[in-house]
Amino acid sequence: MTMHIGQAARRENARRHLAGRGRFVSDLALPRMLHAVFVRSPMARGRIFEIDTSEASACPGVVRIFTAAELNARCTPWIGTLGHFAGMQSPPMNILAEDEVLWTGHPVAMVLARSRAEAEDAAELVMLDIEDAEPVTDGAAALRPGAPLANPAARDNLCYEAVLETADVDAAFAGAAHVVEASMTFGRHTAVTLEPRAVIADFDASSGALTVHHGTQTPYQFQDVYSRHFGLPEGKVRVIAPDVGGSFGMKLHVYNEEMGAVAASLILGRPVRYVADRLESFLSDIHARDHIVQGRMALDAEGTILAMEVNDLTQVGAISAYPRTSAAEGNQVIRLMGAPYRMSDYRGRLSVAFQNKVQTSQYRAVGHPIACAVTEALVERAAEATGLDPFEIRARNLIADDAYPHVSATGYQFEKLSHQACLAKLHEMMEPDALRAEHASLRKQGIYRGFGIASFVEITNPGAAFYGVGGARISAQDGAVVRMMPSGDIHCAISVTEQGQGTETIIAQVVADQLGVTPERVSVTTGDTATTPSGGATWACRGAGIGGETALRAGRRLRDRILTLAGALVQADPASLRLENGAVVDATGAARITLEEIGRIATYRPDTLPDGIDHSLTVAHHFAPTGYPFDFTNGIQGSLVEVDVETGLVRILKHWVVEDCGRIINPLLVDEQIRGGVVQGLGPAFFEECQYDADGQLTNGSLADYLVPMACEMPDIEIAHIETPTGDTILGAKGVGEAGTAAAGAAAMNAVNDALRPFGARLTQTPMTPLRILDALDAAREERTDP
Amino acid sequence: MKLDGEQFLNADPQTVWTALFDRDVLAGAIPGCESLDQLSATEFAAVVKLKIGPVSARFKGDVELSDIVPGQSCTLSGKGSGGIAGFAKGAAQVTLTPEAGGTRLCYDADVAVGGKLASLGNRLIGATAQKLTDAFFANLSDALTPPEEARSA
Amino acid sequence: MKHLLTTTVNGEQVQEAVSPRTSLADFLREDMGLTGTHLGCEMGACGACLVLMDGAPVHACLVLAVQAEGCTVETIEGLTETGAAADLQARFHDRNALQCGYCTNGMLMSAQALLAANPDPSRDEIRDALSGNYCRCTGYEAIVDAIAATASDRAALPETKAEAAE
Amino acid sequence: MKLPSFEYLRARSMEEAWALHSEAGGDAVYLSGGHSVVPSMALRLQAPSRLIDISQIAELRGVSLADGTLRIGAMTRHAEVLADPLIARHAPLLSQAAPHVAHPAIRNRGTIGGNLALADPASEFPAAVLALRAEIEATGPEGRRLIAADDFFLDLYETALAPGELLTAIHVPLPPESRLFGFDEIARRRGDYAMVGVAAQADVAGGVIADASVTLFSVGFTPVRAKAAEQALDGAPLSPESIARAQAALAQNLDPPEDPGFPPERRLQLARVLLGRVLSRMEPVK
Repeated sequence: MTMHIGQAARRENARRHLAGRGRFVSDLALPRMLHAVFVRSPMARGRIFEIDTSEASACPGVVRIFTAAELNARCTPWIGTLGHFAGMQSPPMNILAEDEVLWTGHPVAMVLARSRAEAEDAAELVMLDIEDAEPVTDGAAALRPGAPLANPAARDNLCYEAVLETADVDAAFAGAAHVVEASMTFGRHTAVTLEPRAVIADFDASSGALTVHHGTQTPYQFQDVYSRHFGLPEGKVRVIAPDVGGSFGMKLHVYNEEMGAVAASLILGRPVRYVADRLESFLSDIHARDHIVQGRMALDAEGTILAMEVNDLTQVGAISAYPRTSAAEGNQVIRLMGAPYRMSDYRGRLSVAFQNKVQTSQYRAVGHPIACAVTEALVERAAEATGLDPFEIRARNLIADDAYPHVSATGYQFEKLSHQACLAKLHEMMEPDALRAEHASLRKQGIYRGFGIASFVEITNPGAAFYGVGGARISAQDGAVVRMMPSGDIHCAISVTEQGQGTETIIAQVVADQLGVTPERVSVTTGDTATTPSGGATWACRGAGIGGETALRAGRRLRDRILTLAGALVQADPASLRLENGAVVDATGAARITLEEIGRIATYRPDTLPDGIDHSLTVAHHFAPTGYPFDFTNGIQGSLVEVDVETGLVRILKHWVVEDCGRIINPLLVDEQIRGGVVQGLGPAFFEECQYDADGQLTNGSLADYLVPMACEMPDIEIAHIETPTGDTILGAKGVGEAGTAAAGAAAMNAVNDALRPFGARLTQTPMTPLRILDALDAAREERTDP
Repeated sequence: MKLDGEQFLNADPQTVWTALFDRDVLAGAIPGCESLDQLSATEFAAVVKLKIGPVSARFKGDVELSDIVPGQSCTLSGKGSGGIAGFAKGAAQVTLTPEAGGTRLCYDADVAVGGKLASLGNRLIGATAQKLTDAFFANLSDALTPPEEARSA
Repeated sequence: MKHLLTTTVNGEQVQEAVSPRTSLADFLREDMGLTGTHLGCEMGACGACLVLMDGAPVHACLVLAVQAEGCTVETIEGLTETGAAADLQARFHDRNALQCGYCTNGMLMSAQALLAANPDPSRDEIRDALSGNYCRCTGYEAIVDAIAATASDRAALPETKAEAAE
Repeated sequence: MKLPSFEYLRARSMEEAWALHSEAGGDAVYLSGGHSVVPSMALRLQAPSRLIDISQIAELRGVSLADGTLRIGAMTRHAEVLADPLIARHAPLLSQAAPHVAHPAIRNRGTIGGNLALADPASEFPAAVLALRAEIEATGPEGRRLIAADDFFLDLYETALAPGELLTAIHVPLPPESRLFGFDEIARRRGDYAMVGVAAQADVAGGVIADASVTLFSVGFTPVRAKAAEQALDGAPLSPESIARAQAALAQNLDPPEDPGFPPERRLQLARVLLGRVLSRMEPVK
């Protein structure tokens, strides 16, 4: 029988998008719907004296203008801390700024009108009297004693700090033959989903029911948030996430504006729509990264890595995001350092600082690109210091493929990874010797090319160890309801959600194989708290590994139910039967009864079944990962670039990825997840940066000025796989969503530095802009002429 | 953003100094000034309308002279709110030095914009600030140049 | 004051009173219910709102509805109904050249215009034609592949060859 | 991001356009392609009370040859500039500049007249018409006048157009056979505003340069004629040495303003690099 797991099935739900039949929240219009526009602070830090809404209130179409006093009263504040981050602080956050504004873009008033245009007309006339104060923009300065407070409700500017260390770090450095160091800066960037954040909150006072159409990854989380913060019974809150125009972690955080839309709908009893425009997105969507890291690595004379030590300063905005916090990324950075390598000692220090900028939080590949870039820059320097080839030094230090289970120096438990096999495969794909020869000859013509590689470990399939242990109400389990229709067709309602990754497709493939049907006969419903069971949904690479396993187990329970029924109907031992090609077959492979016939009998003629037999063709199953706290995956990437040393422009010529995400359910979708992820790694490496001036003003807050990677600048990406299934589940699948993003920037930086090696120049800051490249070249020139 | 420059003015330092504190001269020198009300010897309330290419905004704010060393130096600062477009502020330290036939005016300015102007105007913020600063001191120079000389120049 | 706009949308003549400030994109989405035209930036930088206006792709967010007076406008819904881009849509589907689907409308419009003007584009020419179309999900390669495959398909069709020879 | 309210009027003739403009007392904007006006209004950076659509005025259309000049109507869209054979033959700098102007869909609507009237200092066409030594045809109630490109771009977004006057066409003198042309720009991404750009032409007969015309854009308040560089080229053979002298001379005409993102000295450095590349790759009309 054909197995559908492992097949490159196309996405059924892509057809709607290709026909222009997508259903995004931003497409939806409800009767009596009002449009919300927020009036925002133009300054990063200040005290509100007066908000004058009188002129604005008189504008045509305006229904209501809220300020903090009225709107905030409807909603309890939220606090972005986690219990397992000891000592962490974050002041409470409300929908609208009350006395203090904390970042440029902080909402201070909410205008509701019959159309977005009329709401914007009125917002222009809301008069703000805000006395500006000196903002805190530099995280390092913020942590010095006596620094002004970014958030006056906080004790100080230290949101969280942590140290992770083994016993013998200092001894390892003291006894090292080589110590290499790097100071690196990783710019702030943001998700820039093509569909901005969108919500329509619809409170029906007659029934007390709140329905929120919400472009989010995590509908169940928001059902809980809205229920608790607005004092509504959970059963009266329904969250529907239809098609979502990109998310990447950005659309699972709690934002002032969505909370505002719900509060306004509760007060007014009408649907309230808020769709961020692009300028608002830059000022309110979470930003990501913004790290300054000092790292060093100790090696023995043979080039064996002995130890690493890093300090990470994460700069997060004026509050910590809710409910996942803004400290989780730094926490992950210091734990993923050196992860691919055999290394016995390690010290990582993390400081998370408040500042008057947009809050940062989890975005695709949380912490991975930072840890990977620092580690791989150090490995590259170690290769130089020891005279080893970049492939050779990695071959010597990557954890051996037969050395599992392995516990990293930072305490992560790896079940089984395949670094060495990936390295060998990448070598075969890249042919580095040929590249080197070509580069040497091109250099004679003044053309500077370089390649770089970067190994990585990716965290996927997190259990409750991620957030649950810290007290956050973020589900670590997922649920599926699988049922057979009278026709024998299958339906699966599942808690993992779809933002285009292909969740629904892989769930159909998994369920199909359990029930012996083709995926075309399996329809899948996601994204609605009223019609699907509760679960964690799609984030941190849970869709395939946890969602897939949930579907598999639910499917097997339905299979068993069907076989029991079939056994009764065809007078056979259910254990001798199995499902194949839409029918029940016996040990000889002969079809005994079709699914359709079972469906017909169980639905329309249950009276013909033996007494007491369970004829319900619906099963529910919930699954939470057990065993390892996370399923780690691994891989390696290579990047080939050409640097124009006169202009600082870089052409990315080619990118390679070898990846091991365990059992591959759908290679077509896996490869495109990797490619998309790579581009989200290359974007921040070369282009993307939220630029702030010293006054805390975002100076490139539009799509004309914030440079996202576009088709002309991105390379073709060659992908290969090693498949090491996890033994923790039947399915064996791990996640793949973060893999591309995790190491693309690190490989690219090593490639740029390889190209610049003849000049002795080195980049240590992302994005690697033309200006930074020219500065690095000048610095190297000065160093040589001025010893 | 830091801007500095200097301008030779065809008048003695005392005349220049007096002009800097003269409402009419200031109103004529501030680019796009629609109104300037004197609140005290050193404080003014201003309405300024600026149109630079595709951007047009009306700012309401104040202009102030401080750090006064009579006849020699002062700080000329201003800030204005342009409503939803954002705000602009700046301070210029101005020093006057007598020179043959007139006065050398040196300025050292720091200007900033906020809100939408900051997030959208980055590409041309430097050029705009320079243009407006140049225009202010050129207008001041014109005001101090006797009309007949201006005509013959 | 509203203007009476007369225009042809997906082959149907429509007359609607529109406010001058209404963009073509908002007119199509809100007045015509053609929500396949997406808004990503409303300033001509992302390409999600491309429609064909008198046959050429334009940003519906940068065109006022009143400027479409007397024009023909085709949206993704129209292209789908006529089948004019069916092969391109099929190749996008085969190659998984879309994930969230929000950019897809614009990608198809750019691709359709490119292939009409240049039936045998190189990969660089395809990327150049997409230079104003932002996609956050795919990494672009699959989109380039899908367009290249459509070009090959069309070149292999005898009638297209004949047309090209004319 | 929705536009504020305004009055929209469609002018059928220039006379009607001027009248509608004058009636609005300075608070009207002409709308041709609308690709600068519409987004800036959507961003609420400007709110004119009246937009006058001039796209239906016949005199603004068409590309033609007459009396030794090429006349390009103001309503010629960027995509038409890119494809027009007369422009390719007689004003190749415009054809070379066009692919750098934003993206294909923008080029389908944006017009060359609108682009020149906006006078964005980072824009390609202003530099190209300056290098081509073109004349801008402006027409107002007082009549028609031709303004040398050198006298047209006055300051940041400021041109010699009088209020209400319409930019009706661009007149380009026909080049001699011996003329070489070069255009390029350095941009972060395809279609982005250039970090620096160069448009250049020169007559090279008998190996000697005459009549060099070198302009740079995205380096100041307006497109900038690099007159010292032109002088360094005129009378010299087109060689690495003369190019190096032209590069060195750039500083005499270029004084890029302060920019928080890109220091003036770096811009000058890039301008020199690009000038060297453009001059060494100049080509005759194909």
